[in-house]
Amino acid sequence: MKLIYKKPDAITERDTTYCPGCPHGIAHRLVAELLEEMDLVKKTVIVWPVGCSVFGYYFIATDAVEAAHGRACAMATGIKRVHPESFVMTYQGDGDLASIGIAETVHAAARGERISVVYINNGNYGMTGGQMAPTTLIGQVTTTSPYGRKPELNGFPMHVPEMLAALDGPAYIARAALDSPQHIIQAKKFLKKAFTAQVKNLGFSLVELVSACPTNWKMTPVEAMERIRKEVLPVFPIGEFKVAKGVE
Amino acid sequence: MKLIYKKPDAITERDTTYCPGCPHGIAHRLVAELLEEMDLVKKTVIVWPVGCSVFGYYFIATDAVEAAHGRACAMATGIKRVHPESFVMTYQGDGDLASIGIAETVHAAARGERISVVYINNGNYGMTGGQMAPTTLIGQVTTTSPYGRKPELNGFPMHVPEMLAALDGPAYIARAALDSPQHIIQAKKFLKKAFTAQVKNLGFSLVELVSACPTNWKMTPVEAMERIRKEVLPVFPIGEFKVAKGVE
Amino acid sequence: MQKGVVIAGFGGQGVMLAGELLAEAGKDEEKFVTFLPSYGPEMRGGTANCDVIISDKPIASPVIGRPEAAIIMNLPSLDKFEPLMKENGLLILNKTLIPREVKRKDVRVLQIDAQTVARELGNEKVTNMILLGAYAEIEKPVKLESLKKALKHFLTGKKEKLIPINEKALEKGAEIAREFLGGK
Amino acid sequence: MQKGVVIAGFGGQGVMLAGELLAEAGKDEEKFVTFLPSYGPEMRGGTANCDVIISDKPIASPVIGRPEAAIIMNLPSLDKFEPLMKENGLLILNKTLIPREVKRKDVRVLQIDAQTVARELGNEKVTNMILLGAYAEIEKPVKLESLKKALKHFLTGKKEKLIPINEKALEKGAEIAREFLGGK
Amino acid sequence: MGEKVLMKGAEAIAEAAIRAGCMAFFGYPITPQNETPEYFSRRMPELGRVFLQAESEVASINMVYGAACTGTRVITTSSSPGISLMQEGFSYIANSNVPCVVVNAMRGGPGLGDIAPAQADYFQATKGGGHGDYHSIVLAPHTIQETADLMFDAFDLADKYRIMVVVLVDGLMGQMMEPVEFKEWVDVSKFKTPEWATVGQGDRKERNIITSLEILPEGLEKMNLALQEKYKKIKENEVRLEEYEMDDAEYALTAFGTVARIAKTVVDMARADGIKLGLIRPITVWPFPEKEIAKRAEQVKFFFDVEMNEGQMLEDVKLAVNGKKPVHYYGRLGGVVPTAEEIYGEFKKLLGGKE
Amino acid sequence: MGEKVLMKGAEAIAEAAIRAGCMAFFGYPITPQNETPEYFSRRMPELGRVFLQAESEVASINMVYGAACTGTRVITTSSSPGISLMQEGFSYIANSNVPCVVVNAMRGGPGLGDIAPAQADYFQATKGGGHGDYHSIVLAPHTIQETADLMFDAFDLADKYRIMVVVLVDGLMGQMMEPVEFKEWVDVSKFKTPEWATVGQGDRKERNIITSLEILPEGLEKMNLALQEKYKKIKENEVRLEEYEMDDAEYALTAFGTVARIAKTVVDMARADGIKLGLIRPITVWPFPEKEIAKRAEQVKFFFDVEMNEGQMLEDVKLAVNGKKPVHYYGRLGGVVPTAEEIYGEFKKLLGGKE
Amino acid sequence: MEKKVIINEERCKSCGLCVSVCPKHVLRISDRINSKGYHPAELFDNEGCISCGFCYIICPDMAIQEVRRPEPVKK
Amino acid sequence: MEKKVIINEERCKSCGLCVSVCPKHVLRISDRINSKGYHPAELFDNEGCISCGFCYIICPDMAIQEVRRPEPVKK
Ligand SMILES: Cc1ncc(C[n+]2csc(CCOP(=O)(O)OP(=O)(O)O)c2C)c(N)n1
Ligand SMILES: Cc1ncc(C[n+]2csc(CCOP(=O)(O)OP(=O)(O)O)c2C)c(N)n1
Ligand code: SF4
Ligand code: SF4
Ligand code: SF4
Ligand code: SF4
Ligand code: SF4
Ligand code: SF4
Ligand SMILES: [Mg+2]
Ligand SMILES: [Mg+2]
Repeated sequence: MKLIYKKPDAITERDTTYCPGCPHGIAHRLVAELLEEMDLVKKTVIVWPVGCSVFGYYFIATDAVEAAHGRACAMATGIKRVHPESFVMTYQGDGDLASIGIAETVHAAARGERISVVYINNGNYGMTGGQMAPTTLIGQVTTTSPYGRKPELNGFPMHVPEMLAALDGPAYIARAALDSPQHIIQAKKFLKKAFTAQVKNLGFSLVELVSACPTNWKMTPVEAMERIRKEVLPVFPIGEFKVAKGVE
Repeated sequence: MKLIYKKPDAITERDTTYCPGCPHGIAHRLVAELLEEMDLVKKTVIVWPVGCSVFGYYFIATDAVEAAHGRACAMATGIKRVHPESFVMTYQGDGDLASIGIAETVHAAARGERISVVYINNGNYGMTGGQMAPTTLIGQVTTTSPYGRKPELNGFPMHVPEMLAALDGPAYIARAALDSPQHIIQAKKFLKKAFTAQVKNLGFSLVELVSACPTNWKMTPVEAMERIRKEVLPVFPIGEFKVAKGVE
Repeated sequence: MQKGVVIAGFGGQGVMLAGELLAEAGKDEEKFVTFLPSYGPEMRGGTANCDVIISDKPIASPVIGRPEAAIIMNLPSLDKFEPLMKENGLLILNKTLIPREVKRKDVRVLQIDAQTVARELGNEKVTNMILLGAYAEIEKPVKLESLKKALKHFLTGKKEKLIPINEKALEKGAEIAREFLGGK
Repeated sequence: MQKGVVIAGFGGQGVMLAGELLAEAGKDEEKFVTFLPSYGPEMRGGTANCDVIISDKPIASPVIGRPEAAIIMNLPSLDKFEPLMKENGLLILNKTLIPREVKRKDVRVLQIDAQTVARELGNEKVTNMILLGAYAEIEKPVKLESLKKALKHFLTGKKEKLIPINEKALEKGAEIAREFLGGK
Repeated sequence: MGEKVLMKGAEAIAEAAIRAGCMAFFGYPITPQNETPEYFSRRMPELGRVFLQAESEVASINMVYGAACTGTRVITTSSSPGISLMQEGFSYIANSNVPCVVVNAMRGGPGLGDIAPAQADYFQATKGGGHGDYHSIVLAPHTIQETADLMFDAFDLADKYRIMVVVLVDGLMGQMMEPVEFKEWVDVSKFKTPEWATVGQGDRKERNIITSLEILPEGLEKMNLALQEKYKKIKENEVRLEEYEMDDAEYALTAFGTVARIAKTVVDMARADGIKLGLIRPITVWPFPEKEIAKRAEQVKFFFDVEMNEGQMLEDVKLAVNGKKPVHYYGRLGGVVPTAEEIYGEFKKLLGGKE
Repeated sequence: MGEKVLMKGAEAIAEAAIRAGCMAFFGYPITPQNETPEYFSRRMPELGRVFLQAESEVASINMVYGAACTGTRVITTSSSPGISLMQEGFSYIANSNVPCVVVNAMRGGPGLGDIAPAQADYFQATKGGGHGDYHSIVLAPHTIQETADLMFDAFDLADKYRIMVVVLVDGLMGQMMEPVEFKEWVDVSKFKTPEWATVGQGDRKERNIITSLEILPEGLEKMNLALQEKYKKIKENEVRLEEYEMDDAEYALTAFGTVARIAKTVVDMARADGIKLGLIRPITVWPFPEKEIAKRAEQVKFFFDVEMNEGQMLEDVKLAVNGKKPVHYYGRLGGVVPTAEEIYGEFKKLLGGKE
Repeated sequence: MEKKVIINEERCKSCGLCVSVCPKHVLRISDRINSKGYHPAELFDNEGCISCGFCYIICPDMAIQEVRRPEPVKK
Repeated sequence: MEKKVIINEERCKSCGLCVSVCPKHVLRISDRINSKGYHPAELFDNEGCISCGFCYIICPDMAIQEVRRPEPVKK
């Protein structure tokens, strides 16, 4: 029999700390597979800020640093500038990147910083118990929007890739989803382009991965994946928003 | 003889602290005129953050608070939320708004905060002696880009209105220029729409005013105005990027 | 009188509810009470436990370093708390999920196949109440009645209909405890 | 020997250059020197001044609270520093921009129509050097020669060609000072 | 007062603040105090008051700063790392003389640390973690009841002195449930916009400007002296402490917050053994009860300071004692809460021999 | 050493750092130290090193944190409000045990204050303005020459202890020009990536993880104890101070930085009058020269602490003196620099009568 | 026949995602219980599995350790 | 005739912007010097001024205090 798929070696033996069915694990596997396939594992430093994936360094076997909440892009900038040979990426939640860390994100993008950002949009703050995030949908109930997110009070869901695409620094900006095998396969392709952008020194790259938080959404994992398709993707459509020449 | 123009009363008798020919004064006058024309002077709180215009409250006669560098939109949010009857605006430089304050700006915009932002793009940090700003043009020499801004090191000039236009919260977003009487007249029209957006409770509004810094550009005021036309406006074109219904 | 108990298990096993219920019952009896939840090192999907103290006097620390009693609902929790138990302390175990025996010889152990019993009662989710009922019966920090009364605080609205089965579970636990005490 | 002087005027009048030149000359003479610039309350377009101290011994504070000498290039600076002058201190004024008389009677005053003199020399911008030359001649913190030598530090590249006129201005100032001293 | 309810400290803080007339909350989630913003998010809209989740702690404190400039009762709550991000804002607020309340539910540090209770932000809170010479009033309750009560005082003091009041608790106080009885609601319909507030000039004769800027050193020195004058007044009038079994004490424990409640048990244990131990518990850690401790320095043989940090309040105790008596110290770090037995054991070691 | 050049303190800092092997600068402009980043922006690219103007101070310190994780000599420089924004980052860096250098050219506060020299960030720098129990080594030079020299030590100490070193100067030191002679260039070609650095695993056997997170309180306590162990070692080995005319002194001035240089003149004035005054000048304000001051407490009649703040180092002096002798204090606020005459006048008041 | 899908039962958290995406419906949640209290997924019809890998692709816990395909029989 | 353009000479900073935008070239920088050392702008040809207000609009220092237009003579 031919081996078609196999847990990548860059994924450690340690059990993840994620809730059952949490797509964080899927994103981890995609990253690990790509680092292996692109022969980057030994060159990589991953910046893990706070969020459910704060312990990510236990699961993906590369050098790693842990950033303060929201500051992953700044920390990655610091590493990459003094050590341009390293492959430097961040793995950030939507609270981390889009709320407290938006300044660092926008500026790393505007500078065209040679880093790659994996951005997990699960529509809330998973780790701290399901508070509203900038990506929370209108009407969605969270622990800090108990009456549903209201645009007149909380504004509208934030579209980070669309916003960053208005800048000149990024080489690759895209959004993918983790809800189905088809979308996950596509997500991997997008991530590969993002990593390629850095390897080829083309500029900043970011892939938003539309994810789920079954625990705080109070759904089964299967229901959560369905919600992505039915409710989230219409607001956060999959697509590539910026593709520099050379990112193939 | 008929009086056509007259220094607005909302401009105090105090001499400004600006360098000769600095357009900050022009922007002040436009704001003061509009506040008078729209009968807002007595309802207004202006948030003045740090920058050459840090003493703005000496020149425009309204209630005022002084914000920490970059935090004007947050402070304005605090005021407006607890005192929605007040007309709350910020007056920010490009260092203040686009660099250190970009998070507060993006989020006030995303929330559709009912505040109006006057954003002075003079391509550098005037107050601190002419350092590079996010808006500094490629090749431009500043005290921290002594060899000219290089995209591979410092990234590209940041287009704030274009970026914010990708959000759903703003009701009015535009860019005008202060280099000529014609453009200044247009700038006033844009500002009026921005203020109207707040008065009509439609959402966040921002007008970028392309300005000059003759002192740090090391030019005469007249040369500086010419540079705006020749070099700056091609990179930062005048226009309206978002106009909600009801902002007329 | 001061009684402290640690309740520990997976998130989702009703550890916190059991603890809060006990605390609420203590409060209703006008005692001093503290309830202190703590979530394991794994933020998500890991173990959770809480410390409940019920006392006649003001309570100094709500932290139970060395438990005199513990309700243990899964194996990792047993691994964690067994060595911490005070001598002669009481360990009430959810045998269904704890395949191993207790190693210490200087503690009292009551093993209940609680999850099975709960399933038999009609709802696996009341496992916690069976164990809590047993604990209350043995250590008597509060009356069983107070626990039942306190259920009304927590099971409101749609959940109100769950009160009877929870009451039954508390009673069932107490019954098992009485057998255990009798059997000694 | 310790000599301190305040140089004050509008931004753009060459206040800082005059101060730095003096400090550089002091350094070249192997003296202890401090130069401390300060910008007025108005960040922009306001007044600027600097404190220069030249000494045989280490200098404690580079701040001159009460000047023993001051080169004053505009009216607001006179308003500011006149009351602060030490008794018998030396005020050297740029008369061209200072329409009023000095009120204090306990200070020495040298008024020079420096801007006019500078214009006559061929460049209004050397006003500062005329005043500095006068100061150096009277108080002798450094030799005039050292000032001239130090010019080379500052006027390099395209500005090198300005050295002669600056030297001339220093000399002219010294000359005026000698007249003043003689006239006393 | 009403009925006793069993409540998490983090929620009791919110409920008490609301009853005390807090009209606006701006903040950002962080463990171990998420229940506070969450509670506000439910209750404030019901009351027509403001709840806003800010984009960060930096934004939160500047929103608070803005709201405070209107004279509105306003609060933010956070935990250690979040509080560190607010330091610039604290400094601005101090020199602007605007009132607000900040709760810090301290957790283990430094850095990300853990989410367990700690007291290692004492220096930050009392000496000024931000730049410049400033102080906030810092209240350190030791039970949930006291926390709920002090929330009222926090707002009153803030308004009285136009100052920031910090309620310094820890993760344990935030997460623990205890029965609590709330004071009566403050009648917010009686609140008036103060004369100094910046809400638009309206009919006021002069316009108001709130600023921490004064570019002339002499002017800024005056502002600083005015601040110091205010601090002096607060030191004279607002020091609070609890002395437990101190009347005849030969030894004094010093502790605040969570450790203080444990220390009470230690005192009881010692008394049961016939040892005359007492406890001095500062309730205001700034202003610190210097005089009171100095007085006790005449009486006791030594002080024994216990904290969940590396000895921070210890310095204030030493400064107050000023060498008159020995001051010993015991502490646990990183979120470990000492037990009464442990502290008593350490105390007995100090007594010598016996243990 | 080379030739003497007349240089602004702010530029001397940059030049000295560069010679000391600083490979990267990340920072954000702020008066009164803009000349430092500006100088770096000219020189670093020439040397193939990194200069990056960050979007804010929050970003700066986190860039520094990142670069420090690679074991690269890295610096940021700022002034009071900017430093306040870095407090969370400082705390993370402390518990991550990575080396870096930070310069704070203090200005008048609190809040926006002014751009004049001040020393009111002493507490922030020495007691930890961020959360948690941590310290940085804090160097307080008093001349530009000393500043230039200490920049070398700053980087060496940072690397030796894997710690943040703060160079605490003020606006006056930043803006003033004095002649300065620089030490020889450090040979950066000899720098090696340390074993612990996170630059990609490469051939290393184990991968490296740099984190300040340890979710188990017991584990975090261990991390804290390791930190405290390090601090102890530093306290034992790295205390530096200058004693000026202290051998036979009957009175001791205590002062740091700018005030200390003025204090030297005060000592000279007193000596000229036949009064035996000396000066104790801590060069490391953390670790503070406690023992040395305690020793002098046996000798002098009283201490007279002078600062440009409301009495911050004063507390450390008092803690060291521990009640043995009176400690008096005089200070100016908000950016006002006291003169030697003024300080001497105050001192003579303390002597009694005569003035 | 060798199993086409190898499941590490100790890693499985019983989330059911693999079951939900299997186009051939040959996966299910088993009755067994692992040490963390989860009922791991199992391949109950090896024959029916087409080795598409969807289960692997969506498994968030890398519990689907391997997926294999029978070598095509040479004609 | 009354001046069409009233310049507050004390406020003027001699920037020359008004001069540069005047379509009729009736403004210039004067020889006078104000208390801050600036040579204020002046309207040297009141007649020629068309009261367009450009000078007012661009003056950053509100030194152009007023601009007036002669009332049209009724026919
Ligand atoms: C300065 C600071 N503020 C707040 C927190 C608390 N905190 C930790 S993670 C987090 C948000 C996590 O949400 P997200 O980034 O969306 O990641 P997720 O858990 O959803 O994957 C917050 C608010 C913190 N650690 N530090
Ligand atoms: C936290 C903080 N960082 C830096 C500064 C210093 N600073 C004051 S204003 C300013 C930038 C001003 O530039 P801009 O906002 O563009 O205004 P302009 O002066 O150009 O009008 C800076 C960096 C500060 N006051 N506070
Ligand atoms: S809380 Fe949500 S995001 Fe976090 S691990 Fe659980 S499911 Fe995933
Ligand atoms: S420095 Fe530039 S922006 Fe500032 S007042 Fe002068 S010209 Fe205007
Ligand atoms: S490989 Fe495909 S067919 Fe086989 S079990 Fe997995 S999902 Fe089902
Ligand atoms: S997807 Fe993975 S974790 Fe989920 S049930 Fe299937 S094998 Fe188990
Ligand atoms: S109003 Fe018009 S024409 Fe008259 S002076 Fe001004 S710019 Fe010139
Ligand atoms: S534009 Fe105004 S300030 Fe400039 S020269 Fe004309 S009148 Fe004077
Ligand atoms: Mg999230
Ligand atoms: Mg600017």
